[in-house]
Order: sequence, then structure tokens, then C-alpha cells
Amino acid sequence: MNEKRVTYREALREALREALAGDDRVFLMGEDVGRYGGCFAVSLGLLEEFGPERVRDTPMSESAFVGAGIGAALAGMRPVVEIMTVNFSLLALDQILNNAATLLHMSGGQFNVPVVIRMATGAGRQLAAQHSHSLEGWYAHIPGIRVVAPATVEDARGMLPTALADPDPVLMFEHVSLYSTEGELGGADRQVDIDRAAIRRPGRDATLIAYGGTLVAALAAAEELSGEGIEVEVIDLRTLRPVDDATVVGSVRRTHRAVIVDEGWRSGSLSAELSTRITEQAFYELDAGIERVCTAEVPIPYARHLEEAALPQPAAVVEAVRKAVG
Amino acid sequence: MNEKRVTYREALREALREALAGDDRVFLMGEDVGRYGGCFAVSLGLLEEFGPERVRDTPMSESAFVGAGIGAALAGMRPVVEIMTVNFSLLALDQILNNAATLLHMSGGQFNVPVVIRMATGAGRQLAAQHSHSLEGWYAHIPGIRVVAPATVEDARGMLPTALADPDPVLMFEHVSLYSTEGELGGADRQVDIDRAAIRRPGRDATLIAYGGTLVAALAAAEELSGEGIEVEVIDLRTLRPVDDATVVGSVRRTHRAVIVDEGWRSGSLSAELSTRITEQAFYELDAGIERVCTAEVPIPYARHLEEAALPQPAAVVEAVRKAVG
Amino acid sequence: MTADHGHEAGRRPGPPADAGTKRRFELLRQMLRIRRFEEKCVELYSAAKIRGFLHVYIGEEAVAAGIVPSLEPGDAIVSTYREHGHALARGVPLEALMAEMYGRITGVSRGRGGSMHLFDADTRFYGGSAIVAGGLPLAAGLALADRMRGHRQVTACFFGDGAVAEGEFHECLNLAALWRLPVLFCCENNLYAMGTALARAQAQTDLALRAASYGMAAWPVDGMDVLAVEDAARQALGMVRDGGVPCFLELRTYRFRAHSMYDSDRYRDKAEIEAWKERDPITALVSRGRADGELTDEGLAALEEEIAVEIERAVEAAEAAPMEPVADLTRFVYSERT
Amino acid sequence: MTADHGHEAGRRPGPPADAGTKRRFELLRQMLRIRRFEEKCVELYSAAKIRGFLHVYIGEEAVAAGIVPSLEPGDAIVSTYREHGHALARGVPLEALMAEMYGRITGVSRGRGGSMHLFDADTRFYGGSAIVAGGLPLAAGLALADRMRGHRQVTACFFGDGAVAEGEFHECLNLAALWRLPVLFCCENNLYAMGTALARAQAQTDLALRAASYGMAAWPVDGMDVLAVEDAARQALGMVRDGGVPCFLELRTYRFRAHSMYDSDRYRDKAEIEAWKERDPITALVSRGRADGELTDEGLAALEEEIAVEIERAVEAAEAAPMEPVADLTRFVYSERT
Ligand SMILES: Cc1ncc(C[n+]2csc(CCOP(=O)(O)OP(=O)(O)O)c2C)c(N)n1
Ligand SMILES: Cc1ncc(C[n+]2csc(CCOP(=O)(O)OP(=O)(O)O)c2C)c(N)n1
Ligand SMILES: [Mg+2]
Ligand SMILES: [Mg+2]
Repeated sequence: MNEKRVTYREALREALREALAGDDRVFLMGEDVGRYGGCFAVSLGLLEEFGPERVRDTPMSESAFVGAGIGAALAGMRPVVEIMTVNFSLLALDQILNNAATLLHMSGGQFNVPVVIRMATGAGRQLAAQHSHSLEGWYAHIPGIRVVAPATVEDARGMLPTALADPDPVLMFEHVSLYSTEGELGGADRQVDIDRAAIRRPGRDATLIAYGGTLVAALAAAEELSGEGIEVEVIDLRTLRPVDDATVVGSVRRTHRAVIVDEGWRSGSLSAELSTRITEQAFYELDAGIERVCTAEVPIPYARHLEEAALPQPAAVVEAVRKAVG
Repeated sequence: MNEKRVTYREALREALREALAGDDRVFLMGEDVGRYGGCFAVSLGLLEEFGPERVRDTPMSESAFVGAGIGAALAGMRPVVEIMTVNFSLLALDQILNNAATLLHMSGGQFNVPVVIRMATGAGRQLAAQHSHSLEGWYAHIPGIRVVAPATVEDARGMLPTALADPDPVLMFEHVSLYSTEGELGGADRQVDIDRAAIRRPGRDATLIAYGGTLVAALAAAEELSGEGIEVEVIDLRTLRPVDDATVVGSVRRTHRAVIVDEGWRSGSLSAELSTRITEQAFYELDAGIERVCTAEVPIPYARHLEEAALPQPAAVVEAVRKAVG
Repeated sequence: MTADHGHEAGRRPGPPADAGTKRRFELLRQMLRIRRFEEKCVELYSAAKIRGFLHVYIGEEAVAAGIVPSLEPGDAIVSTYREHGHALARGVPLEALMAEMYGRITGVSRGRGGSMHLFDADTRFYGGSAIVAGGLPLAAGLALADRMRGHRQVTACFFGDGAVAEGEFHECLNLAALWRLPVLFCCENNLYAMGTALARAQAQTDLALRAASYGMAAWPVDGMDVLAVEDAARQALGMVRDGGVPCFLELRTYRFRAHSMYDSDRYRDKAEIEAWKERDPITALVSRGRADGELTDEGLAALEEEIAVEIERAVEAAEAAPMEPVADLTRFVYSERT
Repeated sequence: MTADHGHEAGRRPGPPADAGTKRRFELLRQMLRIRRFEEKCVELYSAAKIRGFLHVYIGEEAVAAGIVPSLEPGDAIVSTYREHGHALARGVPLEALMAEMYGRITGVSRGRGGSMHLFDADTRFYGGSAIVAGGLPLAAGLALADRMRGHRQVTACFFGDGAVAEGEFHECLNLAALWRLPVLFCCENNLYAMGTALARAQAQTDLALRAASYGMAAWPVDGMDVLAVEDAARQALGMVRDGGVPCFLELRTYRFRAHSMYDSDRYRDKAEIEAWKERDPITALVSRGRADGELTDEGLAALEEEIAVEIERAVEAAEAAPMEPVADLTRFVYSERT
């Protein structure tokens, strides 16, 4: 097996390239995906390789091109639609919720929508209130779509083919802070199993649940706690809808303690659903209250110290775990 | 004190009329609020009374007219913007989240947005997948806005003036099934306190938390349970953001059991946040797991039996309470 | 043609002698079938057999009858919540439509959609959308896909005058013109969006002109004259299919009834309504057929009878049809993997 | 005018003799101040003193300088993320702008907004919006409010060519035309939306024509000629203020630098950029001033010096300014009730 070191960005690009090369129903569409190479340079070079029909720059019309992706999927294509960032996705939300998520059920099973909608998410780059949303957990409320969040280079490489093989709409959230991170890529089977959460680090003292951008903070916290003799099991949810309860609750049954790290605003974030499910399924096995480390309930400010204070930092995760095990 | 029996619709109309008459900064704007009288006849007659400048029909341009309401509020007006139903509000969500909810904080406290955005919400009329959303709990995720849901005729009458007195954006969700319900209206002080949840029925055996459209089911269930000797305390949240934890948790501390009725899709609904908060604040005082009665995670179907099966019914609430106290 | 023919079950009245006559009779059949179907729906609504929202097309039948049969079998259709006419003209079985109204499992959408959400994969009928203008992006995407796959199919997209104010209208017209997508935009301008008259919603009330500003062929058509609609549709479809460009028809029409069953229609002048009723497309075609000697009383009666029978059978079938089991509620939220 | 005047703190170089000369000198000052401010910002960005997104206006200064000072004090402005020029021309204190870039509490938005979110209640400067086209509805609402309250104020709304493809553009232009809202729409057409050239985003690339299709006065203006911009602005503002109707200016301009500090500008031809740089609005006005004998080397040097001093002081002040305390993070999510 060939191992190679690549960035998350390169892994995504590789996945796109393979998909475009392997299936002529696949095409990529979005603002600046072609000539510009993607606002995070994910699709750099793909226009040259596959041409403007299949790497398709769109006008700034989020509703129209997301809806067009849904329509093209209805007609048998396998579109990958890129919304630059989640911040602009609200303009296309009606199409996502009322069309993509709804058509199959509403048509009595006649029309499935095999579209993949990718977007960057998250804060941490001092982009302020309108450019720092982390809404993937919010999207996970919508039945009819699948929501995935690759947190590792391997998942960045492997989730796209799995998503494209899915007959239903998949929303893929890529945390902005991950694009330049590096990791090993196995050469063998590319498709990853998006039905299961992954245990990224085994441990016995507490279960730490993270996903997407927060996995980094969770792993950093786990490392630090390990130095204190606290062994934390770190779970990467990978799929936010549907949540893999079995893995999450299974781990909590072993550790009896749970801490959730979520970049969403605390109230109504995915962390609430996770906490509730754990309580519902393992109420009598919990030895402590479940802790949540979330984003402060404020529009994210520009100033670095305020942005840092607003976001879930490793130190806060360490603190929360200590409290849970303490 | 003059008591009179009015419908929820009339109570809303009365509140609008009073607001329009009492403050020339107030105006009502939305699709068909004028000539048509409002799609639920809430504003019937107001055009004739206040003229087309202040009861302003808009084109079908949800983003533009909601945003215009926000802009007018910035300039010192007190607009009441009506979005026909929550189903169309997604088209205006960017304006709500990125402008209304954000401007005050992002401008460092310079620009508050005293807009009131009203909309109908909920299912139960066989309007199928695209017209049956119940997203008020979802909206409650957004910092910077206040979310209220009048469940009674008195609140329908009293929440609008309170909302208009609020310097910040208030979203008001009116459940479609309530418009024709009747109730008593006290003649005295009209403004209601939207900071506090209301205990609609006292009880000692379990706390039943509802809001908006689900209060009816909760009260029906409580009545039935009372016949079996189970006395349920029914809480009407009234304000979904910020949630009045004190009242909710205070009640649970007395009853040691909680059941939540929420018309949102279960995963990621407000019920998850409520359940989590109760667990966080009263973990050791719970004598049973918290039960949630929510909407099935499906696009709502047209056929009556399927719609009924999808929605939280009194029978399911009764069942859940029995389970909690059992 | 004798009156008897029409009375025989399974046998259609006609065909009359020459091609033009045949064609006009076929158009009449289309319109009358839509009209009678919807009249029955209104009746059933009053009897509480049909629930939810019901938006009828009565008065506007010439639009669907003139355009839809001009499409080829592989073409796609995207419509609105006022789509019974489009579905019937497309050949979606009337029986399955009626069953859908009843919310039965034999309905086109298993009873899940109701009046606003008719779907039919066999005829590429993609609904039935209840979010105004929400179907336009789908139409753009269907057309894009067909073109990318090298098909000569076109997508017909129906929407009302109200949709023109929505942002999606603009985004999609620009996209279609920019990318030369084979979409036939069919704007059913019935002068009102619920209670809002066109002039109170649009700064520019000439909707064909508005569409033309995106650089596509666009013109107004008398939507009460089914022959005019058919001619325009054929011309426009030729441009779309052969030219590979979008085209826009503004169908000037009028709904004779209220917006929906909930609407008390306070916002329209009775005289205005009456004046438009004078232009009933069915009456007009019948008169013309009579004047030309093409249509006899017997011929018409036979047609009416044939349609009445078809509708009656559909009602009976719907009444007798089963409901979807409650256990199936969660089926098709996601595809079933086999 | 002597060189010394400019060196004296607090004293502006000039004023030159006649009114026209004075006005041109003022326009030069405006543009130069914007240019030098942004050049400093770019430098500070490279030094990691400024972070987040930074979109500079270099090359486009004639637009802000020509339009904004033509507004009256009570008028409102809504802008985009590329808004340093509008804010400076509006008279928002440069020092507070620089402090905002630094994320300090003395910044116009307490350091919470950064480059993309400049706000100033004193001058009715309503931001600073980072969602393309998201400011247009606000502008419509501000104008509506001003008109309802009987004020003669207008709202100037700036946005780029990219915004024209968004649905909100359409909804707002229609609304403004329909309701006769006093909005001056200022479309800064710099031919690109990030890496997307206008012709690849718009079926109709004549944006003034697009706007005119809503029934409002709209025309293109040479956005590299500050005098032409100012003339157009005065004329348009007259129509908006006195006529009570919206008006649309398409300012044809060009950005000399990349879209943002992250952009490697692969999508533009170097020759194209050079050709536009030949039309630098500042160079043009300086040459003209020199040729007319209005502007001396000393005068220009004095102006440069004055601006340099102002910017240097702002940098020093920003460096020295405090941060907002972390404890204040949750302030102003909701209004503080007193
Ligand atoms: C986005 C959206 N806003 C509002 C509504 C409520 N609504 C349903 S139909 C309608 C009027 C539509 O008018 P038009 O497009 O002219 O179609 P018509 O009903 O006249 O056929 C409105 C406002 C909706 N369904 N979708
Ligand atoms: C709704 C939305 N979509 C995408 C973006 C990302 N984005 C930021 S600026 C920009 C280009 C805007 O171009 P234009 O409107 O011409 O303004 P310019 O930058 O040229 O001044 C894009 C695509 C955004 N901010 N908002
Ligand atoms: Mg209409
Ligand atoms: Mg531009």
C-alpha cells in the first residue's frame, strides 16, 4: 500500500479528479471553481483538465445554481455543487430544504436527488460575523439529506466517492482551517464508510465527541489530558445526519462520561441533540453530567482575541473533561 | 376589567390596530397584507383604516421586503413584517441571520434593529411537504434575535406591543391551527411579559413543556391524565429564545420528571436543547429520563392519516407522560 | 361522426374528417377534460373528500392544452401548485390524479402530495411545487443535464406572474440565457398573485419585455385562444430544441375562480371577472367549431359524456382505493437500498 | 499655496484660488487619501498587523470620491466589503478606521468588524456588508423609512457587478422602482467578480440597460474620471432627491490589485491590467492639474505629506489603542436596557 503525504485540499482535489475522470455524469459547478481554481484552490487545474462544461463557473446566484444542481441530479447527472462557504448557503436553503430534501418522499419515491453539495464552514480566520458561521449541525436537522464533515485527509479523499454513490442529497462541510493540514493517504480502497463514526483515539476515562474542525481541538486536548493520566476516547462523528448513535453511545457505555465539542452556537447546536441522545439511551450509565464545549452565542468578532474567546479552544475542552471525570 | 371573547386572529388584529394607531413609526408590510386582508385574514380592514403606506402590500420578494423591514428599522421605524408562512421565510433567512441578528453586535453597539417579523408556522391542514414546516425552534438557534410563539389569545394580543417595544429583532411565530381558536381577553394591561414562560396548568407529577401549537395537545393530554390521577404541570415556553430556564428547571425540580412536546422534527429540534438544559441544570433531581414527543423526521405528507401520524398527538403525549411517571 | 361513438366505453368520439378539425377537436377535448376534472374537484372539496390547498385552473386551460401536447414524450415539465391542467394535458392518468386528490396510495404521489404536488416519472412530470419560483432552478438543471448528455429534449417550466418578482426568476433567466439552456419558460400571467394585481407587484408590467431584457426571445400570447397558444408553443419549442436557447412565452390569461378554496376573492372587480369569462377559451373554441360546422351538438355531448364517465370512474376508483399504510410513513425519506 | 502649509499639522494645503480649482484639488485629496490609506493597509497586512479579509479599492477611488462628497450630511450609505473608500470619503475618521483594521476598541466597530464591516452612526454609514447583494434590501428599507418620515434624504447603495446576478438585486430594483424609493444605486462595475469576468456571469453585460429595464433612469459613467463621476452623481442625486425616484449609475472602473489579499490574480491578463493602470484616476487628475497650472509639485508634495502624517498618526494611535476586553464579548448581542 502506497502511503503519501498530502494536504486536505489536495485530497479533495484528487477525489474530484477521480470522480470527473471516472463518471461522465459527474460535473463540478459553483462560483469560481473553474478559472479561479476555487476560492480555497481545491479545484485548481481541473478546468484545464476537464473543460468548462464539466468544471462550470457560475454567476453569483446561489439559489439558481444549487437548484440547477438538484435539477440536473433529477435528470440523471451526478453534480457536485460548490457553495463557496456556508455563509452564502442560506441563499440556497429553500432549494436544499424544500426541493433536494423533499422531492423523493413527496413524489412517493419516484424522484431521488443524487446531488453532492460541498461548502467550506467554520471560523478562525478573523473573517468576522458574516463569514464565520458553523451551521453544519444546524443543517443536520433536515430529514432527507445526509450531512458529512470530513475531518481528516483520508476522509477528505474518501467521502466524495461515497457521497456520489449515494442516491440522495449529501451536504459536505469542509472546515476552513483544515484545507492546508497534511496527512497520510492510503493508496488502496478510496471510498470511506460514511455510515459509521470513527474512534480517532481510544480511551477509557471519558468520551470526547467532535467532528470536522473541532476534531483537532479534541485530539489536542486528549493528548494533554493523557499527560495527566486521563485517557480520553475521541470520536469523530463524520456524519452529522444520520448520527451513528451506536458508536457514540457504545463508547459512553464504556467510559461513563461524555464531553461534546461543537463549533456551533451552543443553544440548539448539534451538541444538544447528541447530549439528549446519550441521556436517552444511556441515562443510568452516566457517572457525570454531559459537558458541552461550544461557540459563544455571539456573531463572531474580527479581533483575534475575541474570536478566540468565542470559539471552542483545546483549553476549554481540557477543562470540561477534567470536570466530567473530576 | 372588561373580559371579551375573541379569536386569536382578532387578537392579533387588535394588537396591530393599536400599534398602528399609537405610533406612527409602526407600519405593516408583506404579501397580501393589504387588499387581500392577509392570507389568514389577520389584517383584514387595516388597509382601509390606515391606508396603503402603512399597510403595505409587497411583491413576492421575501428577501427584499424582509431586508427592507430591517433597513427601515435601522432608520428609526418600527416595521412589522409579515412573511405569509415560515415555509417562505427561508428565502429571507440570509437577511434575518446575517443582517437583523448581526448588525448590532458587528457594529459595536451602534445599530440596533427594532423590527418585528411575524409568520404563520406549523402543520395540521394537509398542506403537504413544502407548506407544513415548523421551524421556530430552529430559528431559536440564532443569537441576536428573540423568538416568540403566542399560544393563547392573550399572548396573541399582548406579545406584539412587547415585541415592538423591544429594541432588537423579534420573530413571532403564529401556529396556523390557532387563528380560529377563541379565548378571553382581559381589558387591562395589554403588554405581556415575554421574558417568562407561563405555567398554564399547575401539577406535581411531571412537567410537560410545550409552546405555540403544541400547547393545545399538552393541555388535552394533561386533562386526560388528570382523570387517571396524574397531575401534570404544563409550561408554555412563550419565548423560544432566550429560553426561560428558571421556570422550566424550577418546575422540573418540583416534579422530577419532564416531557417535551415539540412540533419540530425530532433531531436537532428545540426539544433537544431543552432536554439538555434540564439535564445540565437538574441532573441529580430527575427521577426518570426526559421524554420527547416530536414530529416524525419526514417531509409532512398530504394524506390526513399520514400527517396525523407524523405530528405530536395528545395520545402520544399521554403515553410519554405515563412512561415518565411509570 | 355519430353521437353513438362517444357513448361507447373505451372509444373516443371522432375522429372528424380533416387534420385541422381533428386537431381543434383534440384541443377541445384537452381543455374540457381539465375543466370538468377541476369542477369535480371543487365539488369534492366542498364535500370534504379533498383537503389541503386546491388551486384550480379554470379559465386558463388554453395554456396547458396549447403548450403541453406540443412537447415530445422525452421532454420534461416543471410546474406549480396550479398544475392539474399541465398534468392532464401531459397524459398523466386522470385516475391516478384523482386518487392523489383523495390521498390514496394509488395516487401519482402515493397520496403524499395532494393537489399541489403531482409527480410522474413516466412522463417526466417533475411536480408540483408550492414555493413560488422554486421550480425554475430545477428546470434550469434539467435542461442543463439534458444538454450535457446530448439529448434534444427541452424542459417546459410553468409559473405565474407573481413568480416574476422573486429573485429566483432573475437568477434563472440569466443563467438560462447565459448558458443557452433549452428551457421554455411559460409565464401564466393571470394578472394576480393571490390578491395582488400585477401593477402593484411589478414596476415593469410587460413581462415579455422583462424576459427579453436577458437576451432571449420572448413574446406575449393571447392565453385565452388555444390555437394562438399552440402556434406560439410550436414556434418557441422549435427555437429551443433546434436553436438550443431558452425562450419565454407570456401567456395572458385569467383565472375565473378565486386563488384557492380559501380565498373570498374580495380584491377583484366582478365586472372584470365577467369580462374575462366572456373570453372563455372553451366556449370560444366550441362556438368556432359550431360556426365552421366542425362540431355538432351530438359530438360535443359525446365528448362531455366520455369525460364524465372517465371522471366518474376515477372518483369511484379513488373512493375504493387503499390508503398508504402508516408504517410506510418513513419510507422514501431516503432511497431504499437494494 | 506654499509647501509649508502642508507641513503644519492641522492645516490643510490650499485652498487654491478659484472654485473649480478648489473642487478639483478636493477631489484629488479624497482620492489620494484613500489610495495612501489602502497602500498602508496592504503593508500592514503583510506585516500581519491587519488580518482577515482585506479588499482594496485601488484604482476605483474616483467612484467614491466623485459620489460620496456629493451626498448631504443626513443621507445614508450602504456599502460592501470593499468600502474603505466610501467610508473615508464620507468623513468617517481615518484614525477610527485604522484602529478597526487593527481590531482595537477605538475602531469604528470596536474592532469587531475589521475591514469588511465599517459602521458609523454619526455619518449614517450602515456598513460594510460581506454578503454580496445583502446590502440592497437594507438600502431599500432606509430609503422607505426616510420617505415615510417625510425626510428629503437619499440612500446611496454601493455594490459590484457580481451582485447583479443575485436574486436580491432583482427584487430590490423592482421594489425601488415600484415604490419610488429614493435610492441611488451605485454599481461599481470593475469587470470581475473575484475571478469571474462579467461576460461569464451576465447574459446582458450592459448593466445600466439591465437596471433601466425596471423603469428607472440608469446610465454608464466613466468611473476612472472623477469629474465625470461627480457630474453624474450630482445629476442623479437631483433626480432621486427632487424626483423621489431611484436612479442607477453604472460606474465603469477597474481594480488594479487582486480581489483580496488571498488572490493570486491568475484570471486576468497582465496587459489588461496595465492598460487600465494607464487610466489611473489620480494620475489623470494630477496631470490635468499640472497641465492647467493649478497644481504645483510643492502643492502635491504638501498634500502627500499631510496625508502621510495623518496615516502615520492613525497607525501610531492604533498601535497604542487598547483591545476590547474579552468580558465584553457578549455585549450588544442584544441591546443594553437602561
Ligand atoms: C415563495 C412563496 N411566497 C409566497 C407564497 C404564497 N403564495 C402561494 S400562491 C401565491 C400567488 C402566486 O401568484 P402567481 O405566481 O401569479 O400564480 P397564480 O396563483 O396566479 O397562478 C402566493 C403569494 C408561496 N407559495 N411561495
Ligand atoms: C452571496 C455571496 N456569495 C459569494 C460571496 C464570495 N465573494 C465575495 S466577493 C465576491 C465577488 C464579488 O464581486 P463584485 O460584486 O463584482 O464586487 P467586487 O469584489 O468586484 O468589488 C464573491 C464571489 C459572497 N461574499 N457573498
Ligand atoms: Mg398569477
Ligand atoms: Mg466586480
